[in-house]
Amino acid sequence: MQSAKRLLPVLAMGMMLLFACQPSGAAEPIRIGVAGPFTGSDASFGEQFWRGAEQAATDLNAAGGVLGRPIQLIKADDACEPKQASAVASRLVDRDKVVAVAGHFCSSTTMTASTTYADAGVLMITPGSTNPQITERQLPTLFRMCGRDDQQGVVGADFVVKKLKATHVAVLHDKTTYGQGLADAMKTRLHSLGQTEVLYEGLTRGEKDFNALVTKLKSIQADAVYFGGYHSEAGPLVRQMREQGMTAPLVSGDGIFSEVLVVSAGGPGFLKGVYMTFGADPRKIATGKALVERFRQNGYEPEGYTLYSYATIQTIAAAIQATQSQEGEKLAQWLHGHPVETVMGPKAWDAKGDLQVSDYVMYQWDDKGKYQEVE
Amino acid sequence: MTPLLTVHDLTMRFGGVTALQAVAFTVQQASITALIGPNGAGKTTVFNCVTGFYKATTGTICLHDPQTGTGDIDLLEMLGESFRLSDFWRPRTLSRRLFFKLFGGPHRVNRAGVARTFQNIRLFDELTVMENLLVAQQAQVHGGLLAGLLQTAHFRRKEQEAVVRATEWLRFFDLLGEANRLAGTLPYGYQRRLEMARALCTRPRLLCLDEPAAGLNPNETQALSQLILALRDRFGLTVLLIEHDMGLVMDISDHLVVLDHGEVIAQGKPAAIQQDARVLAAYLGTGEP
Amino acid sequence: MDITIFGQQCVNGLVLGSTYGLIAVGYTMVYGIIGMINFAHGEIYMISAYLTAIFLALFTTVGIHSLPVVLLGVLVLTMLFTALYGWSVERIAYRPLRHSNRLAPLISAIGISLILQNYIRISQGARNQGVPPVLEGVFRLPPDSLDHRFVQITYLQSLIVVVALVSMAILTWIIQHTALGRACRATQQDRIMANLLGVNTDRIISTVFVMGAAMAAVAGFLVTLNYGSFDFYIGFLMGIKAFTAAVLGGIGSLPGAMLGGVVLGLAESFFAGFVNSDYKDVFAFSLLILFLIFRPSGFLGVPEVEKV
Amino acid sequence: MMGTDWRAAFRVGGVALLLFTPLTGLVLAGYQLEWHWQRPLWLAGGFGLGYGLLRLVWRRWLSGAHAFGQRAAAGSTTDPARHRPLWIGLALGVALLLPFFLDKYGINVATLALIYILLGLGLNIVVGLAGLLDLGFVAFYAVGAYTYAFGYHYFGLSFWLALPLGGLLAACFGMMLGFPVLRLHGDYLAIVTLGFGEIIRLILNNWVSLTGGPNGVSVVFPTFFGLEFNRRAKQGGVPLHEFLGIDYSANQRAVFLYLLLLAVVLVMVYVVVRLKRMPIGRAWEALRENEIACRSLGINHVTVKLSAFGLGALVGGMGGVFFAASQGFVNPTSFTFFESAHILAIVVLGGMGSTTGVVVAALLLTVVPEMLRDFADYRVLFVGVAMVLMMIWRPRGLRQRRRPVFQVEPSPQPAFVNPVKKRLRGPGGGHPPQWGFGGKAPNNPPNNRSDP
Repeated sequence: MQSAKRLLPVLAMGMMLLFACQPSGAAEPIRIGVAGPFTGSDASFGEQFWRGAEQAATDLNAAGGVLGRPIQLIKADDACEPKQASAVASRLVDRDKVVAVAGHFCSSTTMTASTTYADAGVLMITPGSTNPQITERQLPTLFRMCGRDDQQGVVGADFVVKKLKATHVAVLHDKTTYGQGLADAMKTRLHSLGQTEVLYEGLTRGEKDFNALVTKLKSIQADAVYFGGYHSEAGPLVRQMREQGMTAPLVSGDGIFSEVLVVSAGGPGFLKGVYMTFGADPRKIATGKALVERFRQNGYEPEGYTLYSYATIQTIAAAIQATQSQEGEKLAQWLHGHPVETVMGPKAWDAKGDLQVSDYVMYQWDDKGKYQEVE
Repeated sequence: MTPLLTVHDLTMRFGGVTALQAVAFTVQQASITALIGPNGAGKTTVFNCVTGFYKATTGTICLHDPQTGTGDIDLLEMLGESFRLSDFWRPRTLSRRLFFKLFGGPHRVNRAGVARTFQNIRLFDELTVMENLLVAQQAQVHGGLLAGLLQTAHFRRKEQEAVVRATEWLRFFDLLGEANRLAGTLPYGYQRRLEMARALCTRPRLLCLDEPAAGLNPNETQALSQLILALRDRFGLTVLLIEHDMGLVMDISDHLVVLDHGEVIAQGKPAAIQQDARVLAAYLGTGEP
Repeated sequence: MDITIFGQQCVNGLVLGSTYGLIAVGYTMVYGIIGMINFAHGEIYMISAYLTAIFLALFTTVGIHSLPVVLLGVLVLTMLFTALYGWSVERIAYRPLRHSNRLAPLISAIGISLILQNYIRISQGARNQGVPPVLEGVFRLPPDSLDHRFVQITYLQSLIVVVALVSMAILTWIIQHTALGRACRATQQDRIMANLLGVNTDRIISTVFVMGAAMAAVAGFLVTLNYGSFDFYIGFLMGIKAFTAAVLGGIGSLPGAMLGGVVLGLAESFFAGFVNSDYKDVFAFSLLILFLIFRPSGFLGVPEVEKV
Repeated sequence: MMGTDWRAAFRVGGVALLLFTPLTGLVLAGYQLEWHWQRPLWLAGGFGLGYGLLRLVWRRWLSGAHAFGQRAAAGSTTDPARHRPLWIGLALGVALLLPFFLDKYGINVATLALIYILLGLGLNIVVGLAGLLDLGFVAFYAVGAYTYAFGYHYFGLSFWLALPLGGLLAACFGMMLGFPVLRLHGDYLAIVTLGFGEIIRLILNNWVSLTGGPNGVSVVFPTFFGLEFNRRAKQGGVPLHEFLGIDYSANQRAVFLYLLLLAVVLVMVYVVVRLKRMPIGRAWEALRENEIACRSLGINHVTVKLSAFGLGALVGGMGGVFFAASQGFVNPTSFTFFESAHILAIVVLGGMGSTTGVVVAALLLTVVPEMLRDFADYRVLFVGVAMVLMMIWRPRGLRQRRRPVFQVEPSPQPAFVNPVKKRLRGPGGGHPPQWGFGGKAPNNPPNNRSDP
């Protein structure tokens, strides 16, 4: 009993010491929000986001951090719902006091959340939202690490018309902000090339059976199919096309840029004749190779947006380092004027916050489940 | 003697089954009429037709106004009859039919002055006894939405009147002490009385009781017969009832209608019915092979 | 219009409808016996898709390659484990709420479906999963058409239709002709009375959940093999569609569920194929609403007689 | 006793092991498997142990709770209603002062909670009072939100006009849907409403030329009598902060919206509380209890149901307008079936028909998931677990609906009204007879609400 009484103050002292020590032990970290769909139907893209950002933070911290302070990432889940996005955005700004945000993923959530960040003057770089409208609003602190759908659509349409020599092009989309934006860009470009699409329709996200649509494609004798959407629908779609004996090429955008497409199509055998647009493969750029190896050692294939979000964190860190500032407006000003060397090569932005150089190229899948650039 | 209700040539078919075949009878003003008959004779079907829950296949059900002697109300029309070709050059009939098609139903029959109770008691269990009675006065109180929200004087007066009327009926049925209990928690006998009180709160001219004595003990049945008589004698109510308790029926009825296999086999004064050979046969079987 | 296109859309609809029907059985049985909508049923189907892939991979890892053995083994294992999930859902979300108001189990079932979805997302990852192609091959009519003018059905698709019909027949036979089925029907008619007559109604209700889950497992197995891929989110949409099918067919009726499924599948296929796939789902739901207004009891359901 | 507990725990652990082994122990990686044999063991052990402990604690608590319950019951006879004004006042004070102590995130969450309170109140009329199971309430919410969005986008409609208009339009939609389908009962109605909710969402998503499809529509923030909440006003307008001569802060607009919403919610709470004591509210509840009896009492079930449906939709529509205003952007992903389920969960969790319950449940279901944000990955899982546990713990919801009490004794003897005098001129007319069915009724005091 006596000993217990004596122990108590000692214990309390110890606890207080522990708490007191914690902040002074390391420099105040620089907080960066990572916002994306970590739950819900698009969680697979959120996973790519997080992996990339996490790796970037680890690497930067290992190299001594930014301004001598470590980077701390805050994970913010928006489940790809606009409502949650605006809640999460104000939480990042007000509670977590982040310096910058890497995110969001879905174009609709980026639209909602960006006003909050712009209001608070927080730098926001989206690694994956490609809908043109986002930067058309000219928010001063908003940047993109990826291209725009209209750029992608141009590359896609040119490819379909000039390389594939298709004359009956069917344009499909998945009725999401992203997919439909892409399909619209494709359609516009097709028209300016003097072609009219033979079909323009949407399919339902989350479904797996597109046989009826495929039969319809067959009946109108489409000789190329353009699909704006994600791999979870593109996979079954191309499989069912092949199963019904349709050999027409399927062309799509960055949403299917993932080896998961092999799994979602149910085998690599169905992927012959599938094309997609994406930035020049970051895994091939010299600076990225070592990083890719590191990812693979940890048992993770860095695809899709993984390296984009890595580059986003790098960019944010570079801007902070260069300006010695944590004010979003200053960071943004600097980014508008200076190129940044990232894992995906040098990147520079125009006045709207779009990348100055669109580096979309066409990739082709083979029946082994691999893809490479089309010459 | 003035008739209050005339049922004429009432036929009801469910699919291929004829439940009622040309049933006809009259209920006199301020009388007690009993519908009797063996199980499955079609008594409840007649009830459901009269109170508007079933739409009779053919026939007429007419409610007379004893005060004026005119202005008979066709209860069947209120349920929404199907359109006929001839309606289309008679806009008046057409619009009437359309109106009842859209807004008709048993509730219209009730508003015309016919109230009923149910064989298996149907109270609003989660509402208090008082609320049960207030719901029954809905059609009369029915203040505007705004009046209720702002609690205007008019609205409060109307509510108070409804409460007072409910209170009187509760007193009549000796339920005053239970006013704020949930109806579902009342003992069985109380529930029967509450259901009658609720029906009476709609201010009916014809009260239809479906086996009011079912499940009551002899004492309670005795008291019930006194109550029904009092309704007739003191308030001039007309009562139509279905009952299996022959003692009760013979004691209080002025007029009996005997149904068997969907047809009226006899009607008349209780004493006459007791002697009727066909009624005896229906109840006891003919005994002949 | 080309007759082969029409024929092909019929096949598409039939196949899709058969899967709807298999899942709809679970809804219709549970509804029939306890009068409640089992909102977690779609997730049970999703679980079965994962189990199928896992067991398929397991068999390959263990080194069993004989196709019939693998398929049968995977099917049986999937049905067993999915049934266990169905049983657990009943124990957790329904039995404790047996005597409360009607909506409480609805909410707990929605809770369960959130749990199952996220449990799978956390344990198996959010990415798309799949199975390698098995049983490839196709029947074509005419068999040697060169110009794409043919009607075809793959082996797997025909398997879906056949298995759906057979399992429906077995289930109907169980309900109609066995002691278990009799107990089910008795429980459906009057639970209290069945209980008084010595039927263990709790067990019957459990059994119904188990049977429904097993049928969902059959669907999950076939659909997974046929489409090759799935993710943790497939249960939601499939659940709503199958539920629609159950209502169309007359909720509470087993053959009705199958019929409703096929009708819905055909309607969707024809609408998507000949009208517009954008509005396919709008059409399906409008069909549902119109049907409910004009014939609430569905194709084969018994019309509810209003007892006064 | 202990023995059975641990046997049960063992059984639960065994079942859990079976359940978890294939799905957590074997993880798919492409077409291969990864083995995590320790995961199911931990999980099953945890479940078994947890269940056993829970049972033990439960038994302890239950035996103690008996005495506790009696004490509580004895205490409650001192009339719980006495402290009610105090509580309401306190809650009101907190609600009013809240925005001045919170940051913008806090206010946003509070605003969202208020929107859900509003939606909960609306659905409570339909489900809790009228007993019509509506699984597509989100449709009316969407109608409200899009009314404001379209109104602003196409006609330059202001928030102040959109608010009543959105409500009325939603009510019209409710009536339009209601008229044909309200003759259906119970679950069929639920299914039709579910279908309707989905149809509205799908049309909003597909009709791109009108609705912008998935791209959605931007919405302008409401003004305060023409004064804007921006740092710099558009085209000659005057921003509020300049007008008042105070510094600009991004919080101002959030606070403004919060207070406005609070006012609307308070009005709605009053309306709902009043409705329950009005003829129409009683008719709703009667209809929920027994539709046939209602019809036999002269109540037109279709119009009564329609009124409930319409009023519920009206409130839902207003919630939608506020939602659009607070988000600044609407697109169809905000109006999925899950949203309907969420609102329904609020109503059921709150205790059907209870206004206080709805308010508490809406707060719980909005604030708790936000607090769980730190658990990012497990957040929705926890929400699901909470829903199931809450239902098991309190299947009838947090609060039971309180019934109004009527004073009937002493009755105003002289002011006696003949119950039937309006239509009948019978003989009698004096006091009704005092005799009842044999046996004297237990003479409960009139304000004794109910005993079980």
